[in-house]
Amino acid sequence: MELSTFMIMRNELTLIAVVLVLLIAEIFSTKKSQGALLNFATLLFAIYAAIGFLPGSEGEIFGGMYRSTPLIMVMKNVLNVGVLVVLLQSQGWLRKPENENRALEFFLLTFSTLLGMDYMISSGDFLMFYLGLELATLPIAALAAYDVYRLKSTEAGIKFVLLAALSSGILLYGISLIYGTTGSLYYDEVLGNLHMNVLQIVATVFFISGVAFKISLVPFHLWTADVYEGSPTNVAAYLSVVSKGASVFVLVTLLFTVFKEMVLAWQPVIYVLAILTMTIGNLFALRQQNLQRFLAFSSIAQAGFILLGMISGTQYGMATVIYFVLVYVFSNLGAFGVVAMVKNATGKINIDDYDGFYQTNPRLSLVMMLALFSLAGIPPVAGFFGKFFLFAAAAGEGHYWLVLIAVLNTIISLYYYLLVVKAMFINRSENPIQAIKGDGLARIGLVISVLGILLIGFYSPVFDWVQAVSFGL
Amino acid sequence: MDRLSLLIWVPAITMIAMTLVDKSKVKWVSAIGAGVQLIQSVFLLFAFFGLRNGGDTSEMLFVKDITWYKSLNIHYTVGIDGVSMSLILLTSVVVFAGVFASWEMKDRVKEFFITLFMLATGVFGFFISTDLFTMFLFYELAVIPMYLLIGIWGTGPKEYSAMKLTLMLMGASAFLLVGILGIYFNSSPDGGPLTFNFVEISKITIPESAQMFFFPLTFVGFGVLAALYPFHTWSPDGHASAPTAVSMLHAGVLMKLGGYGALRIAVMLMPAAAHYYAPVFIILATIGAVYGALGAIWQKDLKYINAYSSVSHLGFIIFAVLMFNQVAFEGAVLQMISHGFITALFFALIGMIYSRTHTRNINEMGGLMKVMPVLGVGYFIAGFASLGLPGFSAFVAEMTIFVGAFQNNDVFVRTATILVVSSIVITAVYVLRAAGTMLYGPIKNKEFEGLSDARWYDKVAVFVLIAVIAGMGMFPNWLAGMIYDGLGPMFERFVMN
Amino acid sequence: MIEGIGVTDFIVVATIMFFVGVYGFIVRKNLITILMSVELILNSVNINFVAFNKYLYPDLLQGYMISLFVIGIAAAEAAVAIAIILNVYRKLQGIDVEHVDTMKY
Amino acid sequence: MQTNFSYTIWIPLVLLASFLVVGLFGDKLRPRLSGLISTVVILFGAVLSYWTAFQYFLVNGKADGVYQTIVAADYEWLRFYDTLAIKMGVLLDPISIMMLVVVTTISSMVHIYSFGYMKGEKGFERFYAFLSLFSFSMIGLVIATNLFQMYIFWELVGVSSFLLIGFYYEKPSAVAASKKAFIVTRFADFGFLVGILLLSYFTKTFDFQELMQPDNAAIAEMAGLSFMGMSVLTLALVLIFMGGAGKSAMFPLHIWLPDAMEGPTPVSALIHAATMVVAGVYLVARLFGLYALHAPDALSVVAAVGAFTSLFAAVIALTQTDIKRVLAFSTMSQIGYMMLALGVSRYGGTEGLGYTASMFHLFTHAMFKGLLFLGAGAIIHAVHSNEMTDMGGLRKYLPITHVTFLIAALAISGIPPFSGFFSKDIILSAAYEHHPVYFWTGWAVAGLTAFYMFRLYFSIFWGENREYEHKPHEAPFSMSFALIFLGIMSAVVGFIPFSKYVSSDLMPYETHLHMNVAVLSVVVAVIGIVVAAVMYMKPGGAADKVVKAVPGLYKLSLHKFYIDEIYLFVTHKIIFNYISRPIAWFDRNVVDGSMNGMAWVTNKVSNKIKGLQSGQLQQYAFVMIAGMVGLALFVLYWASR
Repeated sequence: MELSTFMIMRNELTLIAVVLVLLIAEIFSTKKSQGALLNFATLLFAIYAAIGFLPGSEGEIFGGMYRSTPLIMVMKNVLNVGVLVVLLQSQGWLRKPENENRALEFFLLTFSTLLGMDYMISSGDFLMFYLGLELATLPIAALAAYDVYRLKSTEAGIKFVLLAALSSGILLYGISLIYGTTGSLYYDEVLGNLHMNVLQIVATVFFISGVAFKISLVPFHLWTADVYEGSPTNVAAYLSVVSKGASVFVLVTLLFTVFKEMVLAWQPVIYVLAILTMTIGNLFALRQQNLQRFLAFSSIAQAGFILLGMISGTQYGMATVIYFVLVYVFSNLGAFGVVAMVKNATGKINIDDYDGFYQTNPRLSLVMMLALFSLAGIPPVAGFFGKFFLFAAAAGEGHYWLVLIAVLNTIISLYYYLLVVKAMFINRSENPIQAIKGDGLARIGLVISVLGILLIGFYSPVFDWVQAVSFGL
Repeated sequence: MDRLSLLIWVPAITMIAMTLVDKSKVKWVSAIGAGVQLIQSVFLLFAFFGLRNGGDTSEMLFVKDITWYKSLNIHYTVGIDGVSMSLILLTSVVVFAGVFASWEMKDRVKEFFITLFMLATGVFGFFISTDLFTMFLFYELAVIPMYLLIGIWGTGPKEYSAMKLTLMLMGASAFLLVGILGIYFNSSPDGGPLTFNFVEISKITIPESAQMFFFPLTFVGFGVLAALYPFHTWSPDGHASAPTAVSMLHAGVLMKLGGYGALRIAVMLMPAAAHYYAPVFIILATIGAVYGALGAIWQKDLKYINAYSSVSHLGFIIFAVLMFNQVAFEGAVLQMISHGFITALFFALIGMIYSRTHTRNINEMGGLMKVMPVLGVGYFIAGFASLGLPGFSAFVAEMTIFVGAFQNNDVFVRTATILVVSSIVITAVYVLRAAGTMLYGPIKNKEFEGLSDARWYDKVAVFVLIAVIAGMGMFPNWLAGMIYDGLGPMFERFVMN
Repeated sequence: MIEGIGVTDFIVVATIMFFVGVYGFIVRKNLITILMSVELILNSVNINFVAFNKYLYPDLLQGYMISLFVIGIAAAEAAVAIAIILNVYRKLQGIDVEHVDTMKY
Repeated sequence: MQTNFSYTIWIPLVLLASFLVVGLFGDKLRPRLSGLISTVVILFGAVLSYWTAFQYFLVNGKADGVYQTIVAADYEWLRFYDTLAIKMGVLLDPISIMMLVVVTTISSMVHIYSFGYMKGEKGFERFYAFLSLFSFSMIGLVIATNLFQMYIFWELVGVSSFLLIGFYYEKPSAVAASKKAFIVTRFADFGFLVGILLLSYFTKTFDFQELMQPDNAAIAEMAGLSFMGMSVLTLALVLIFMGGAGKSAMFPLHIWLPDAMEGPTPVSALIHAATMVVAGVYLVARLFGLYALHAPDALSVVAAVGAFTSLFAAVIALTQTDIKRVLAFSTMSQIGYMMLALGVSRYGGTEGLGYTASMFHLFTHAMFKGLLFLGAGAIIHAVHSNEMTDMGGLRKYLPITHVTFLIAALAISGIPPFSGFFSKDIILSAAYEHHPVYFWTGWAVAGLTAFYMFRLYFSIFWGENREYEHKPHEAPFSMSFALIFLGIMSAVVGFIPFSKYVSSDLMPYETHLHMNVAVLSVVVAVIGIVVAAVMYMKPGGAADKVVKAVPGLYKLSLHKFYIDEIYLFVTHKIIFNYISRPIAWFDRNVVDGSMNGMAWVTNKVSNKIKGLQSGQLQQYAFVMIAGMVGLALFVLYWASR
């Protein structure tokens, strides 16, 4: 193997290096140096994320099992940014006394899942894909059950791990049928052998179902709310943006490449899933009180909107999907960041608790409002552009009815986002949440989110950049 | 920076300036911002006439075009013609008056004015855009601050009203979004590049089948904002709960976005479907005009009276938009402007009266003319203007609409026209009933005897609005001519398509 | 290759196993049993892979390879799951799945 | 050489300026100064009008023996499209100049009179501002060059009337009356407006001169088009007449006029007797060419309405006790006369006798009715009551008022040589030539008029001598000056040879007294006066006995035939209660309810499906598997379609 091969896998290798360095560092760390270690880990990751933006090389290695393209690099960078923001936001939580000894575990587990996602995205055959997927899934179960003292956290862990296992069973079954009908696990070879026969259609549905679990599309979404609610807030944030984003990337790439010939099979599936996901997600979000659960359903509904871009099957459609995920990362992390900050400081998590939030924490409530508006798709924040482009992608292929259903759904979603805004700005409270002074890193995290929310929409080169690397059916 | 974008930048900079200054100075900053905007609009008007008289016959003036999103061919394109010019003037006057009408605001002043200017930014942006995407963006930008403005600073069942208003308007914009996308994807039937620029789109013919699907969506989408029956119910509650300046801006300006869009986008771009669906919407508009007026008779709350009156008068606009001739279109625009001023004046006065009497129920008031003559006279002027008295703007607008509507020699349309005309009689009934009960007669409530009349800032708001209403009513020809000429190129294509 | 038994037979068996696993997952109350049902599902997939490889594409080893990985990962999965199940036991003094429902609606 | 009449534009403009100055700065000026400004301005207007009349009628208004229609100014005010625009201008022809003279004369007198009458009232300057506004609007109306200008000022006089009726705004009855006046006339104007729109749609013009073109093809087309049994032109003209009927208080749109007496008395004199209420007559006269040449059916409507109203109002006037109301019904009756005269007239030469008659009567009526009202004002000023039952024997206290009132009463009763005799005589002779029914109606009304006028006269100035709380005193000079001036006018204007100046086709012609008609009418008038004298001159006359003899009729007349009650029933009971109120309810509950209902349903559904998220791991798994299988089946079905 030459050096250039390593360069192709640069991203993963660096990340592995980071993980190893941290493992070694932990051996030498004392209780006192724990804080410094966390800072060091964050810094390392930031450096790693920055390296990701350097121009990388394209190519395939391991006989095509692993490959790297500009598109894949873009996707990985999006995820890296998301993880970085999550890390920044989690510092306050990790430095709490009860997490003292295990703080670095969070980093290691997170990095492992990220590594898995990177492999999943870069995969060139189903074996690699499956390995990446599992690597990205199993540590999450551990993360979800991170708060070992809380029953809810444990419950989240058990629900996640068992259902994830079930879904990977389904996925594998789908893969096995594909293997049986095409004789290969390599994408390139599979591609030529898919012909829309019954087994392949069933396999496609199984495969999509398996991935849909990760994206939490209805009816594979049921774990989402419970797991988000039970997990530590920052883990829920991680789940909702990075894990979901990676799965969306994989789904869109695979549907547009491997399952190209199956378009007539997967389009109706996505169509139905989109409608179900948007509607059910919204209907459930309507009546939530717990903000983490609320954001869970909101993220389900958002996933439904993302499918609109996929359904178009055009290059533009793929670009809108990636772009929307990018926007969504910032918006959702903005919201989660505030929720996490409040929860860590006061333990309050219900919407009612936020009554009068603006009186005591004007800046945080502004961040929250911007994030929610972005999620709701209201101009001038980025979410508006993201949604508009998604809808345009679907409308461009003539799916006007679907778009109509989607926009009506945005109205429902607007309603519940406004409920939170109302609590913060309009309602008055006897004892509002006290003024919270978050730690510096968390604030940097929020600032990054806000900048993303505000600027991505107006700065059109971002979209052009995404579109340049996308492709259509 | 080009001239039109300044219209967005001035409110935006004012917003930033407001965040920086002390709470007590915020209203001065906003007054300066609104004043600069007003002066700017007037200069723009002169520049506009300068170019037109200089022989510049291009449809849009001061055009500035920046490519924004290449993939969807989205541009930031601004440009104005006579129609949008007149609406810009309307907006800047109403914003100016609105700032002075909310001079007594005490609660979270800074936030209030910032949100108010956000709304204004959206409206200005809407009127100068010639790109459907940016237009839609500004449209939503103008709608969403309403939620906060009503929810935070409103009165009565404000949360409910704010939510209803926001959801209904955003629901409308949902339809609109689909409509706009439909227009965009059909904007080049010959296979050329698609475009969001509605001036360009109006030059081609959108395939008829597409028109049939997208016209109702677009028209209803804009229509809801223009209180199209039966989607008007957000308006009474919303107006009743909103603080003064917000009611002014909302009824005065924001609702005109609906009329403007219905005319400029829905009807102009999809004439065939417009003709096809016209009877349905004419019936709805006629119902709106008469029903709103009849509904107003029974109301006791001043704001409800005015809200129903707005439903009625905006029914005129929608009606005129469906008459498909240049005079009626001109009348529609004139009515937008006229109603904008008049209803803003109404709401300003109602707010001022309410802040003194703490009631808006006309039956609890009486004889107020004696204690607050300036406000009383102002209310009467607003009332007379509203019922279409010559010398005030509404007369000009309504007559133009009627003359235009009468050009349709068709029994159905004519019957509808006569019904619409009849609503001006009903208008007289409720206007005089409200004004008479409230202002005339003996003073009913002893506590009202010591109330003060208008203060200087109240007078600024009231006098500015009365001046424009009377000015437009007495010398309508330049404005009407400007609008008529502005509609010319559009209308030519409308007839051809 | 085994005389008289075709690849379809394997698929049928695997599919039955898959759904038996699913059935077990859905009806058994004990968390460990549920975990075992998952193993059943994964093993049905393994049967599929191995049978396809053996019968249809005997020249390549992809099916075998993936089934090895599946077995490995299943083990890892079981490890994580059992760790969490232990935690559940500590909290609830039991591992009945029906009691793990504090979060709902 | 043609005189340049363009200065006439200043007549309305100075009045407008006076309104603006007094209206805007009146509260800063001394009240009397405001009054003075208005008065000087209206006198200036009167002088200009007289000069115009002199120039036009006596110097060079004629060309080849025909009066010219002169457009002294015409500015485009609002353009609709290239050929259709609203213009503002000055049209001079015999009737407009005559109206100018009438309006400025009466208005000047009222201005002067009000110095005394309104002295010390709160809102003195407001009163004068409104008077200026009214004068401006009325003049704008009479000099209109086109229908739309007329409509514009028509509305403006309506609003001035509203403002002046409601001048005592703290008095609920005045407020109600002003509202009623405005809304009823507004309703009538709705017809006017639709008529204008209809007319202009066909003719593409609002301009009077173009409309009157004898060879106007569009008019002919309209006359030929038939809609619901009449020609479109007739329809349009009847609608326009509806506007006129509203303003001129013709049956059944008359209900506002009696109530309008709530306004200050000078206002009643100016607006509700002499000028504004005859605007309807003027409107029909303005469009007389159209009515007479193309739509005789519409003219029949005018005649019928006029005749009926004159009789109807006269009957009501018999029993009213409020002196201003008696005069109000008398005004209605007299305007009915004018309408009748127009209705029976035809176009051209002596055929157009009715036209001349109507204008003549308008002119004389303005003088004597203005005088009557001002006299009534002087009486009310002295007695502080409107009720004639509170009066009696006032001739001793108010000599000037007495004499001038008598002159006016004689004039209105048609006793020679007072002015009313001459105008009434030609009206009756025109009616006589048209149809005997109209003639005998007119004749009967003449008798009734004489009766109720002298009933009024005798009750006030004769009858029983009362003790008054404050000793009644004669009005101040400003008031008596106006009385005397108008008294002289009422006595002499009848001698003006009107047909020399005003005719339907602008060509002067000669009229002569129609001897039979004159005798008949004088006889009936004298009978009326004698009967009134018998009943009311002495205290305890025969009045009560008559009332007892016909109680039903008396009651019907006293309650104005219950027309008000019918209106009240229709508006308040039917429109407000059974239309408006249900609409308000419907809007809140059905329309709004359905919008709220959508939200409610959404929430309900959300609540119903919450069981899906039961928290049970195994249910989740089941849903997943079921969903997957369902999707697979769906896609298989879909793909095999």
